[in-house]
This record gives sequence, structure tokens and C-alpha cells, in this order.
Amino acid sequence: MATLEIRELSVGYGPVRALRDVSVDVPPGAITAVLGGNGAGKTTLLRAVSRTLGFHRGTGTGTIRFDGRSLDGLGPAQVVAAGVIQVPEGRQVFARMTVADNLRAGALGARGGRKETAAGLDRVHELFPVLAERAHQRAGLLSGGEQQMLAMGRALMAGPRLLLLDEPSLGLAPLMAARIAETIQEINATGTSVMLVEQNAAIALRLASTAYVLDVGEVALEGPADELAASDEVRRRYLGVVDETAAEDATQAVAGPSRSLSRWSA
Amino acid sequence: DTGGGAETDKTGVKTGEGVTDSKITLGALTDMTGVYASLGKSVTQAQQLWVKETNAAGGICDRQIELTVRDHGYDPQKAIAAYTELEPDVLGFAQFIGSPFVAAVEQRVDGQDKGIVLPQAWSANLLGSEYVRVIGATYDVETINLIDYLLAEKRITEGDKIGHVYFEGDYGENALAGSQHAAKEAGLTIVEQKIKPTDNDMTAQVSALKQAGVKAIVISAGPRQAASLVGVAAATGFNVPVVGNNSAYAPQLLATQAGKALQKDYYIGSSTLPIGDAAEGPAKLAKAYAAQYPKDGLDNGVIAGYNAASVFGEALKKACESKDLTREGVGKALLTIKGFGADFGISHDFTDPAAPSTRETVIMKPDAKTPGGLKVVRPAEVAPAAESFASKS
Amino acid sequence: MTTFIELLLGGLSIGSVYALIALGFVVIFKATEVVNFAHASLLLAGGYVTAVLHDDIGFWPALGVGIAGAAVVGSAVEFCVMRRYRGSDHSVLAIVTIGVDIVITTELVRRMGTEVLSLGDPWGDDVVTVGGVTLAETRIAAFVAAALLITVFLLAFRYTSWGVSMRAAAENPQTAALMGIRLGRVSLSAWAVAGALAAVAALFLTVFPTPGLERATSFAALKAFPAAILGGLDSTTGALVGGLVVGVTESLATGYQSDLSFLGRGIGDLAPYLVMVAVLLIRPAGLFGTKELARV
Amino acid sequence: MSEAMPDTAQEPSVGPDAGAKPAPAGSGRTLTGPLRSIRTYLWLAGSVLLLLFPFYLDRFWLQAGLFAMAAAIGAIGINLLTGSTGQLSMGHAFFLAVGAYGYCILAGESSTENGHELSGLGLPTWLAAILAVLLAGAAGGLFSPIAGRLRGAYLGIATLALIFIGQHVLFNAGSLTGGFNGRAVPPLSLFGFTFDDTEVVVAAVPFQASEKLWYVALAALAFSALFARGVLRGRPGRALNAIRDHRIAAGVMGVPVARYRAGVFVLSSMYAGLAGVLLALVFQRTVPEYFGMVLSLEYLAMIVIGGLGSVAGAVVGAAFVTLLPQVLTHYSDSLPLVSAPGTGGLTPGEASRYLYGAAVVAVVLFLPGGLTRLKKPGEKK
Amino acid sequence: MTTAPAATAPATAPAALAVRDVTVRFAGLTALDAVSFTVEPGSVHAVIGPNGAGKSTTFNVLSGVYRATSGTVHLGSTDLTRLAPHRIAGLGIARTFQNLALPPHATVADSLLLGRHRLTRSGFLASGLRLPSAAREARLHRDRVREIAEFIGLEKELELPAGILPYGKQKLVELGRALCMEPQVLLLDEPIAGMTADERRRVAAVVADVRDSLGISIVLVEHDMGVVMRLADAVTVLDFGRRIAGGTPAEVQNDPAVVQAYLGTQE
Ligand SMILES: Nc1ncnc2c1ncn2[C@@H]1O[C@H](COP(=O)(O)OP(=O)(O)OP(=O)(O)O)[C@@H](O)[C@H]1O
Ligand SMILES: Nc1ncnc2c1ncn2[C@@H]1O[C@H](COP(=O)(O)OP(=O)(O)OP(=O)(O)O)[C@@H](O)[C@H]1O
Ligand SMILES: CC(C)C[C@H](N)C(=O)O
Ligand SMILES: [Mg+2]
Ligand SMILES: [Mg+2]
Repeated sequence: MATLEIRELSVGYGPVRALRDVSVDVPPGAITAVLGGNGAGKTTLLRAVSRTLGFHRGTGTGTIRFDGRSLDGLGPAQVVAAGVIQVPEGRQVFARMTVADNLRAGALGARGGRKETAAGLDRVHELFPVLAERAHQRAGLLSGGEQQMLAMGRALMAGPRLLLLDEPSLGLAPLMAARIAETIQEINATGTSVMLVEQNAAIALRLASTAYVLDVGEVALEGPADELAASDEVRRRYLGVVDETAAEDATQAVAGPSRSLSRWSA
Repeated sequence: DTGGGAETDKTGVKTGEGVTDSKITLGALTDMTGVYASLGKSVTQAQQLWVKETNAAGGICDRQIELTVRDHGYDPQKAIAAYTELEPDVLGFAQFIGSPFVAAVEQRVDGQDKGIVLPQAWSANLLGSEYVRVIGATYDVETINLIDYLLAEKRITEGDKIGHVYFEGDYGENALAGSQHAAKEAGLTIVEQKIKPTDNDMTAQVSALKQAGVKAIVISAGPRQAASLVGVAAATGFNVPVVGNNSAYAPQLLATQAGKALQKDYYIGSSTLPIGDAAEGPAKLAKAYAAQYPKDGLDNGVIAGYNAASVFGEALKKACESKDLTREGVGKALLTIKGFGADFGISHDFTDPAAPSTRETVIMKPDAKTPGGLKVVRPAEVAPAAESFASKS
Repeated sequence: MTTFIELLLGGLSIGSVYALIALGFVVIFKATEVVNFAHASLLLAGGYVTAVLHDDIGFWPALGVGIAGAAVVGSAVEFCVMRRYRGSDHSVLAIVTIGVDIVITTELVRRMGTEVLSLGDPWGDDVVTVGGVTLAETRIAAFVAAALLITVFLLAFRYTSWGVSMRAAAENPQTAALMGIRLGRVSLSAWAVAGALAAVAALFLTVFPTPGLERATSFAALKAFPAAILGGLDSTTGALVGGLVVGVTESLATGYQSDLSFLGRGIGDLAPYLVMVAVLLIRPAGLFGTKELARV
Repeated sequence: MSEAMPDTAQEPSVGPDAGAKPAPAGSGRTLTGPLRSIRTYLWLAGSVLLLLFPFYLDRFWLQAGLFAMAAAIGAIGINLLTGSTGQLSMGHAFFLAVGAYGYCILAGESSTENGHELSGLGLPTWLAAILAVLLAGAAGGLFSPIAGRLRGAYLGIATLALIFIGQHVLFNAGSLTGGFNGRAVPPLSLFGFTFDDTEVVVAAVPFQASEKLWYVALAALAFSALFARGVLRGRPGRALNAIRDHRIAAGVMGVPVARYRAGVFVLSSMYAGLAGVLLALVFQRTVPEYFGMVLSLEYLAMIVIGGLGSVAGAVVGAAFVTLLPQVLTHYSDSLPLVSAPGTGGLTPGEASRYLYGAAVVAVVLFLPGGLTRLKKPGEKK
Repeated sequence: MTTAPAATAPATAPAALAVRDVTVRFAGLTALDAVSFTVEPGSVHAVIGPNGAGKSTTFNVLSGVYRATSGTVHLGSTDLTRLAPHRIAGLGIARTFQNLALPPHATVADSLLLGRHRLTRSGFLASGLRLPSAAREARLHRDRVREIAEFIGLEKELELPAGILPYGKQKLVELGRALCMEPQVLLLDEPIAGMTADERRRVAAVVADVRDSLGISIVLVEHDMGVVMRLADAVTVLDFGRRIAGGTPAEVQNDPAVVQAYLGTQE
């Protein structure tokens, strides 16, 4: 049975409906990708799993089960204790704490003891050497990408059983993005299931075995990643195909939404 | 509204604000939740006791006395508001704690309201008004008498230095005026140490005075500061006599670390006998008060309050005789009172608004055994320096 | 010269009391980034419990209960009030603590009435004299306690996960929660600790040379504000240094006030604030406080 | 979202919610027709009522009202600083003092009051009032090196210094301040009309200082409130919020951060100064003890109770905090469980402190936006 | 205290932005090491490089957030090197932030209006007294804000608090806020990070439109090579704070150093 199963999940923020009857499965040891445009509800979905909707005055209905155990009514900390670790959107490093302390914070949710933590730290450091170099720099002073690495490393410190990634490649240079991709595969290989929210659909679909496409709060498409990758819809909206056209659009601004802006004179 | 609306009752007594055919209403602006809470509580309860007794004895001028109390918690805004609130409905104020606030309303009192106000404060700055009348020696006079006591006891002599630790504000600075006068007269030098009511630890002051080589210390501050000062001085083997004004002592201190030291060489001046005194006046009051408020301890606030109330009562009686219970009437009556209050060991003379009602001071000493924690060491006396001293410049 | 030494030592000794109080502010600030104006009332609570109990159960047990009591009050404040405001802006929370302070203080002052309560400490008014300079034993005890506690917390913050969780929770609650940090527990513990510290501070603030615990004691706690700030609101070391600086400044300004009389007398209370302002002009985050991040 | 800061620059009761939380979509500034007209009527009725008070209330209530209005002005000022710029200030009482004493010194004649040589410039009182406000602003300006650089709590405590400096000066600069005695406050006079206790009968109602001053205060308050709203809803308001929410970004957007921080500090000082002048006129004598820290804290309490960042909030909060104790003491006899002082039991003084403390806590708890949010239900945490 | 820095209406031909030997050091590390490049007027100049190469630092220097340890930055003839951020903004240099820097509770409209700060006058007095001048100004600029919002497709979100918008939209708001400054030079730090392909297309188009219709210079930091290669007229490549390559996209793309340090051998 599925490691993580989400059934008929609906979430609203006050009047705003962010998710409608969303059902998602993350099979054990698999990587599941969730695609979708801005405001599709991807982050909301992860918030619902980690039970941090409360911080945004969001409320949800439906059931979320992890290893058959219902997560409803648990606090974020308990979800973490269960082994569900999230890398939040937009890095969210503890800016005023040192890099080292950020990693220690990550280890707080770990179930393992000192030894595991130490091992985890070494692993993170070899993945992202810069984090070792900057151990005593305040995280807020890191570059965007470095912060993204820190956020990733911080989550790994917790020794997750299910890893929720909200746009892990955000702001990463191509090389580093590729590196992250490998990492995700490695982690997954060691038996950690992964739920991957990615804008970089190319990477996402390459890594994932199954994928879901959210569109304004509902599951528009779902299925094996390779099949989706083949579908026109996905190719057009989420895959590299676009970039060529984007170029033309860009160069001789013809794209639908764009019109020209008169110069301001006053 | 200066008693203009005065009418005359059947017995031909003219009446005005705060007086009906059956009732005379007095106000009390006190502090029961602020810095002077302990004083305020005793004074107020003593005055309520006086009201009870007076009414039991048939009231004054066939009228029952009523005391309306407002607690301003030593907050100027509340104090002024309370005055404004009560002023139209009371004949006068038997109590007003907080000399700054008294000063603040003085204009109104003299200018239009013209109701008697008896502050529980002894600052000479309050003198000079026909209606705001300080009962007892002002802090300056009191201080002169205290220093005189030290001289008389040969604890200090011409040429000595004495320290004066005093509160910022009218209380301390008025006392300082006194000590400076006394020093001039007796050829002493004053070493000043000004403090704020929030200072509770007198260590630094003591070391400073010690280094200055003072032979005695005057303290014009609150009880806490006195306790700390005396305690530290004693503990550091700096054995000089310390004298303090009436506001610089509270019996509660005897229970503290400083208790021992206080009973050694500390003296307090006041314009009444201590509540624990054997004399008939204090004894009777102590008994009645203890009966009325068994839970509450005795202190000199009790006498101060009771005394003030009875002064007001006396004025009312006199005003009644001259058939004029309007504010002017009572004001005039008060101006005729002299030689009053002997049963508390001092006779007051209210005929001169510019002078304190007495220049005498009783010197007392903390003593755990007597109720109220004070015993007399020198009965009421006026120092020559105090006689000559003119409070107001 | 001895004056100077005596004033200096006197200042250091009272300073260590301020340091203890300041430490209380620091703990709360680290854990919640809120300036806790209710600290004075916690202090009063701790002192009160100790004071009423020491006659019956003896000083040390009473102190123990007092510390526990203050810790409980602190936790109660967190649980009943602060917890409900998570996510509110920090200055609002600071102001909320003012409200809390008023309520607690009013209640305690009501109970205390006009009494001056002694805490029944073992040191009494004993003093030790070294080279013509006398020091109250209570103050030596205070100094030791302050140094000890502050070291403990320095280590705790740096090396325990408690410290990390505390800072994380303070800086970004949501992400802290995502790290498995139990926000409730963290802030609760912080408030409990602050309460306990307040009780200890209360002890040294009310024993000799000060007469005892009474309604005005909480005002004295104010002196810890400049201490906490000039040291740096989020630095334990800062609390110690700040406390000592304030104590010494105050003591010297008082002792030499006759030489400073051109400034008007009684600048004892003022001086610490002047020093504080001077420090802040040069170091806007205090001597040891963490500077504002300047990166986007 | 720990930097969450109340939204500001909004009309008292409309506008996106002032609580530390995003407004639900839709709650725009725009108001539907009927609602608006209802409000205008309410405003009208309210103003008329206010204008009529002096004819019906006695001096005590008028004075209470005057205190409240003065406080309201001061509260609006500190709300500009704390509510809209996120700069905590505990030095507000100092600037009230500058206003109050400034007025006395500028307007008062040189004289001798019990022992103190008082110097005064004897300017026309209306001019003195204006100058006093400017003086307070200048005092704020002097502090701007600090106000411009410090943030939040640090500024808050730093401004505490002002209180102590202020008190020290008030007590020690005798020749200007009258020391502990304070100074007599020269009554304001405009176009030959003097706002003092000399009785003027208007419609069979004797007008004394309080009655006359009432209208001055009302005018001052109205002006202050409108001015503040203009500022908050305009360009400066946006700049201030930007500084509060993201200092660096604000600078990059072209906002001179230090200048604006200092600027708003000066402005709020001027508000305090105006409040000070009014208070002085009501007190008729300055009392140094008054301008202490407790006063500053009360002002902070006011803006939280009323609603951070909103002008109406400041006014409501000020009224609440100043009137509560008065009402309680006044009706202490008729209130349950509150007993007159000296009779044992809960004294009105204590009762009002409990209530006031609890109010600060409760209001923020149940109405995150302060009392002024009462009208916008359906917003629970 | 109430006047804003003088608005400089964008000159038809904006000046060149010249970065000369800029070095930035922080305790122990050199974030920028004698970096030089010139942004030709009206061109799109991309700055690329691995994470931590110094791109945002460059932006921070250009916008006055950081002081260059040495080196100079000139806009035309004016030296920006030591100017405060608001002065630089006053000269018409606008930027977006890599990590969002939007007030979460202010409405999008207000955020955009903040962008107009440098172009507007009314200070405390004018706004407080609601002088007609202030009112007129406000109207004028609100209209322009709406215009810009429509241009980038935010018209529907204008009255919402920025904080509740999805990440991608918030990035758009930042872009809009920068545009509202009517800049001569627009610094975009990863404007399309976190967007889906077609969203990228739209924003890319917007950027192109901006350059074409306003003729302003744009400095672009972006990791999406596809977009960079096609939008940029010139590219500067940084690595470990050093400029390791520069030139046309084509040149750069095939530069082995760049491939080795940044692009990797892409599939
Ligand atoms: N705190 C909030 N309050 C109100 N509405 C919110 C809040 N957070 C998100 N929303 C709304 O919920 C919807 C989904 O937002 P969400 O952040 O989940 O989208 P997303 O798929 O993560 O977008 P992106 O790819 O840009 O991150 C959006 O319409 C957004 O406006
Ligand atoms: N204020 C600072 N203090 C210390 N180090 C800093 C500071 N600002 C930046 N750095 C360091 O300088 C280096 C360059 O940072 P920068 O943000 O410019 O990188 P970047 O090119 O923007 O990378 P990314 O693409 O990940 O955003 C990084 O290693 C960063 O840690
Ligand atoms: C000590 C006090 C009872 C007298 C003091 N002057 C006052 O303010 O009232
Ligand atoms: Mg998202
Ligand atoms: Mg960057």
C-alpha cells in the first residue's frame, strides 16, 4: 500500500479555494512529481501534508495517510517525527543563524542518535562543500543558490522517510540543478520516497516515476511520468519545447499577453 | 461657584457646597495604590474613624459628617480629575496626598473654589494660602529641629560636616532649605546627596558621605531609603547618628534586615506624638483604631490623618457657632483656631496662613516594643534657629 | 582613591543584580524576539512567594518554591497569553506584556499591601572588608550567582539543541515547525526559565542593602533595561557586561555627584541611560548584539 | 510571516484589515453606497453630539473628555511611529513635556513663584502654542541620529533615556521649569478671547475653562486626525510601511530610510507636543511627575487597544484608557465588587488597573486589529 | 525631510552603465574580484555564473546596498560607487530581488505605488493637508500603476495583499514595482525562477517588450540558459567573483571555461 495517500483533499484560505478534491499517491520508494502553474496549489498541497496550513489561516478537508496512519490532527512537529520532511518553497533558511546551526536545526527532527547526525552532516558537506566552507557564516548572507543548498541539506539532516521538495532547483545553476537531481535519485535509492514539486518539468519528469499536473487547484492530469512527458499538453506548457518559441515570442514580441508599454512622461 | 449659591437653613446657618440640612460632605484625595499607599491607607482609615466617632457623638452642627474618598494612586491626572470631580459637592478636603498635585490646584482653590484643603504633606511651598493649610511643622522647620537635636546631644559641633540625603522634589528640597539654614546658624557644612524615589540602595551614597567624613546624616526621603542608608552605614561600621523627617520612617521597617540598625542610632522628627505614646490622646486613638481595623498596623499616618480631620472638625464647630457653614465661613473659622491639638503633644496655630501651624518637633526613635514602632526621645520643642526661620523666601 | 575602589566594587556588585534581571530579558528575547515588560512582575511574584514561605519552611526551600512559583507564573503567561498571539508583530507582543505586567503586579501589590517583606536570606547584613573596602556578602553572592547562571546559559544557548530550537523558533516559526521543533514547548520553557531567573534576581534585588520586597521593588527592575540593551538584547554576555556597566556608572555618578553637580544633582539614575545612548550611537545593536542582516 | 505587520494608512473603519494578517480577497477600500451613507450619518451625529457636550456635561466629565482628546492626539502621533513604521517609542512622555513646558516658557511672563526665578518670553499664547509644537518637533529632530539608526525594541528602550533625561531637566532646570513646583500655565487666548475660568454665559450655560477649551481640543483633534490620515494614505505612509516591512528594499525603491525614520519621529514628537500643550492648558499647572514612563506606556497601550496603525484606533484607544479609570472611580459606589477606598475590598484604583491591563491583553487577543475592528466580524484566528 | 530625490525622466537614449574593476570583500572572502563590464544603452545584458559567483553581489553594488571595496560604477558620467541606495534609485536604476522583498500585507497596488516614490513629490505636509497637488499626483500615478499592472498581467491582483499570491505572481509584482520606477536601467535578479515554461515565455516576452518599447537597458541574472541566450544582447560570466568570459550569447555558450564552470555538458 502507498506510503503517502492523499484523498479528496480540499483546502481554502478564507474565501480563496486553493485545492479541490485532490487525491495523490506517493508509492513507497518512488519519486512522484507534481507539476502546475503559479497558484495551481502545489505549495498548498505540501502545506497540507506537513500540516502548516494553520500558519496561513488555511483550512482543509479530506484525509492524508502516511504508512496507513492518518496525519489529520497531528502537529507539524509530529509529522516530522513520523519522518515526513519538507524543503519549503523559497529556501526559508534561518537567516540570522550560522550555516552550522541551520543544519543542527534540521537534525532536531531526526530520529537517529548522535552517530546518524554526524554521518548525515558529513554526507551533506560532501554534497554541498560550500556549506562546510561557510559553516560559521550567517545563513542570510549566503547567495540564493547556496541558501537553496542549505535548505536541501537541512532537510537531509533529519533522515527523512518521505521527502517533500518544493521547487528544489529554484535558482540553481544548471550544474548544481543537475547535481540536486542526482542527489534526489541517490536519496530515493536509499529507500526514501520523494514528492517533488518542480517548475523545471524536464528534470521532474525525468526523475519521477509517476506525475500529477495540478491546474487551479484540481488534478488535471496524472499517470506515469514518461507518458505525461509525451503528452502535448505537458510538452507545450511544461517542457523545453516552449523555450524555442519563448525565444521568438521574446525577440519579436508577438506573444498573446504581451503588449507594449508607452513611455512615461511627466 | 464660590459659595455664591449660599442659602440659609431654619436654624439660620448659612450653607453652601457640600452642606445640606442633615449632612456635611468632606473630600479626601488619597493614595492607596501608589507610592504613598501606606501613608494614604492609615490617614484615610483614621479619618473615617474620626467621622464615625464624630457622627456617633451627634455630628457637627446637627449634621452628620460624610467623607468621600478618591484614590488617585499618586497619578497627577487622576488626582486633578478627582479634585474636579469632588470639588462641587464637598465643603472642603480633609486630606490631599501629593503635594505636587496640591500645588497644581492651589490657584483654583485660592481663586474660585475657596474650600479648605488639608494636604498630607509638609512642604513649605504649600504655605501662604488661606485655604491650603499645612498641619504641623514644614519639612524645613522639622529638619532644623532635627539638626538642633544633634547639636543639643553634642553629636555634632560647629565646624562639622553633616550629610543630607534628600529626595528630588518639594519634600527633599524643602528639607534641604532647612538643613542649609541650620548649618549656617551652627557653622556646619552640608554634604548633599540627592536621590530619586526609585533608588533603594544607598550604598554609593554612604560611601560618598563616609569619604566626605560627615559626622551625622540627615535623610529626607522615604522609609525604604532610610532603612537602606542606616543599614548600610551600620554594616560598614560607619557609626554616625542619622536623623530623618516624618516621612522617612515606617514601622514595617523594623521587620527587615535594617531593623536592628534603625533602633540603634536613628531619630525621626514629627509634629505629633507617636501613635504608641502613653499620653492620653495617642493611646485612646490607638485603641479605637486597633478595634476598628484589627488587621492593620499602627503608624504615624493614623495620628496625622486623625489630627487633620479633627482640625477640620474644629473649624466646622467654630463656623457653626458663627452660623456660617459656607466655604468662606469655615475658612474664616479656621483662621481663628489657635492652641489646638494639645492631646497629640503639639499645639497648632492657624491664624497665619504664611506660617506653618507649629514650629515644634517631637524627636522619636524607632522601637520594636512600642506599637507604631516609635518612642519619644525629646518632647515637642522649637529650635531657636527654627523660630527665626522664615519658610517662604 | 579608596572611594573610587569602593564605588567601583559597589557598582559591580549591584551591577551583577542588574545582569541577572537583564538575563531574563535576553532569554525571552532570544526565544520570541519580544521585549518582555512583564519581567518585573515575574520578579515580584518570585520574591513574594519566597518572602511568605521562608518563615515556615526555611530560606532555601522557600527560595526553591519561589523559583518554581515564578517559573509557573511565567509559563502561565506564555500559555494563556503569548501563545495565542503567535505570528503577531513583535511590538504588539511587547505591548501585550505591558498589559500582563499591570495585571500581575496589581494583584501582587494588593496582596503585599503596605508591608515590606524580608526574604529571610542567610547573609543578613554581613559584610566583608578587604583593604578598607567593605562589600555586602549578599552582593558577593549576587555576583557569583550572576556569573554562574550567565555562563550556564551561554553554554546552553551555544551547545544545546534547546538553544538552537529557541533561536530557530524565534526567527521563523513556520520553518522551525517544519524542522520538528515544538514551538509551544520552546516558548513555554523560555518563559519558565525567565520566571525562574526573575525569582533569583528578586532575591538579590530585595536583600540587604535594600530594605526588602515591596510594591516599589518592580521599579528597580527597570534599571535592567539599559543593561540588556547596551549589552545587546540577544546576548547573554551582553547581559552581564551591560549589567556591570550600568551598576558602575550609576554608582560612580552617585558617589561623585558633588563633583558633577553642574549637571544637576542626582544624575545617578540618568547616567546609565546616557551611557546606553552613547553606546547605541556607535553600535545600534548593543555591544554584543547580533547586527541586522544587510543582504538581499 | 513573523515580520507580519498590521496594515496601515487606512480609513478608521474601512479598508483592508489592520490586524496582523492578510485581508481576505475582496475587502477592498471601496464601500458600497448605503453603507457609506450610513457611516456619514453616524459621523454627523457624532460630531453634533461632541459639539453639544459642553452645554450638558459638568466640569468633571468635560475635563475627562479633554484629557481623552489630548491623549488621542498624542496616541495618533505614536501610532505613526510604532504602528506604521514599526519603531517602538517609550519616550513619548518626554515630548509631551516639551510641548507643555515649552508653551509655559514661551507664553509665560518672567516671574517669581515660591522661591523660583521663572523666566518666560511672554509671547502671545496662540503663537506660543504653535512654537511649542515646533519645539517638540525640534527635540525629536535632535534625537534623530538615534531615531534614524535604531530599530524596533532598541529604539524603544533607547527612548526610555529621554524620559529620565526629561524628568531630570524638569526637576533641575528650576528657572525654566519651576522644578518640582511646575509652572503656572498661562491661559490660551485667541483674538482677544481667553480660555480661562472667567465665566462667560452661553445659552444660559456658564462657560469656564473646560467648556471653552473643549472646542479648542476638538478642533485640534480633528485637524490632527485628518492630517495623520492624509499622511498615512499618501506617499509618506507607503514609504513608512515599506521601511517597516523591508528596510533595504525600501531604500532601493528610492526611500531615504534614515530621513523618513527621523522624519516620522519628528512628526510624532510634534503630535506629542500638541497633546502636551493641551494637557497643560487643562491642568492649568505643569506637574513634573506626570511626564514619567507610566505615561509613555499608557500611550503604547492606547494604540494597541485601539488598533495599531489606524488613526481611529488611536482615538478610540486613548478614550478607553483615559476614561476607564474615571468612570470606574466615579461609579465605584454603584459598581459591584468595587468598594470605596478605605472600606477594604477591591478599590476602584485597583479595579481599573486590572481592567486596563486585561483590556490590553484581551483586545489584542480577540480583536487583533484593536477596538476599531469591532465592526468587521468574521475574522477569527 | 519631505522632499523626494529629483525624478529624472528617462532620456530617450539612456546612458551606458559602466562597471570598472569592482571588488567586494567580506570577512575572509572575496565576492567580487576586479569585475568589469559595460551595459550598452538599450541592451539586455545577462550576468550568469554558478551559485555564489557574485551576481547578486554585483546587483547589490549597482543598487548601493553594498559598497564596493574598490572599483567604480558609472551611469553615463555620474559616479554611483559611493551613493546611497535611494540616490541611485533616484537616478533611475531599479531592481528586483532574488529572494522576494515584498511587504506581505500591503496590497499589490500599494507595492507598485511605492515604486513611484522617486517620481512623486508630496511629502508629509502636502499629504497631511491633502493639498490639491498631492491629490492630482496620486490620481496621475494610480492610473500609470494600473497601466503597468495590465502590461504585466496583474490587473486582477491589484487589490490583494501581495503576501497571499503564489510565488510566481509575487515575482511578477516585484518586476512591476521595478517598472513603476520608470527606470533607465532595470536590474532583474532571476525574474523567471519558479515559473512554468509558458509563464516564463510570458515574462520573457514582457522583458523584451520593456526593452523595445521603453528602450531602457536591462541587466539580467538568470539560470535559465534558454531564455538568457535568446534575450541577451551580451553576456558576462562570473565564477568565484571573477569575470571568466564575456561576449555575445553564442560566443559565451561555446566558451569551454563557461561550459566547464557553469553549463556543464547539457543533454
Ligand atoms: N496565505 C494565503 N492566503 C490566501 N490565499 C493563499 C495563501 N497562500 C496561497 N494562496 C492561494 O492559494 C492558491 C494556491 O497557492 P500555492 O502557493 O499553493 O500555488 P503554487 O502552485 O505553489 O504556486 P507557485 O508555483 O507560484 O508556488 C493561489 O491562488 C494563492 O493565491
Ligand atoms: N553580506 C555578505 N557577507 C558575507 N558574504 C557574502 C555577503 N553577500 C554575499 N556573500 C557571499 O558572496 C558570494 C557571492 O554571493 P552572490 O549572492 O553574489 O552569489 P550569486 O552569484 O547571486 O549566486 P546565486 O546564483 O546563488 O544567487 C557568496 O558566496 C555569498 O556567500
Ligand atoms: C512624603 C509625602 C507624604 C509628602 C510628599 N511631599 C508628597 O508628595 O505628598
Ligand atoms: Mg509554490
Ligand atoms: Mg543571487
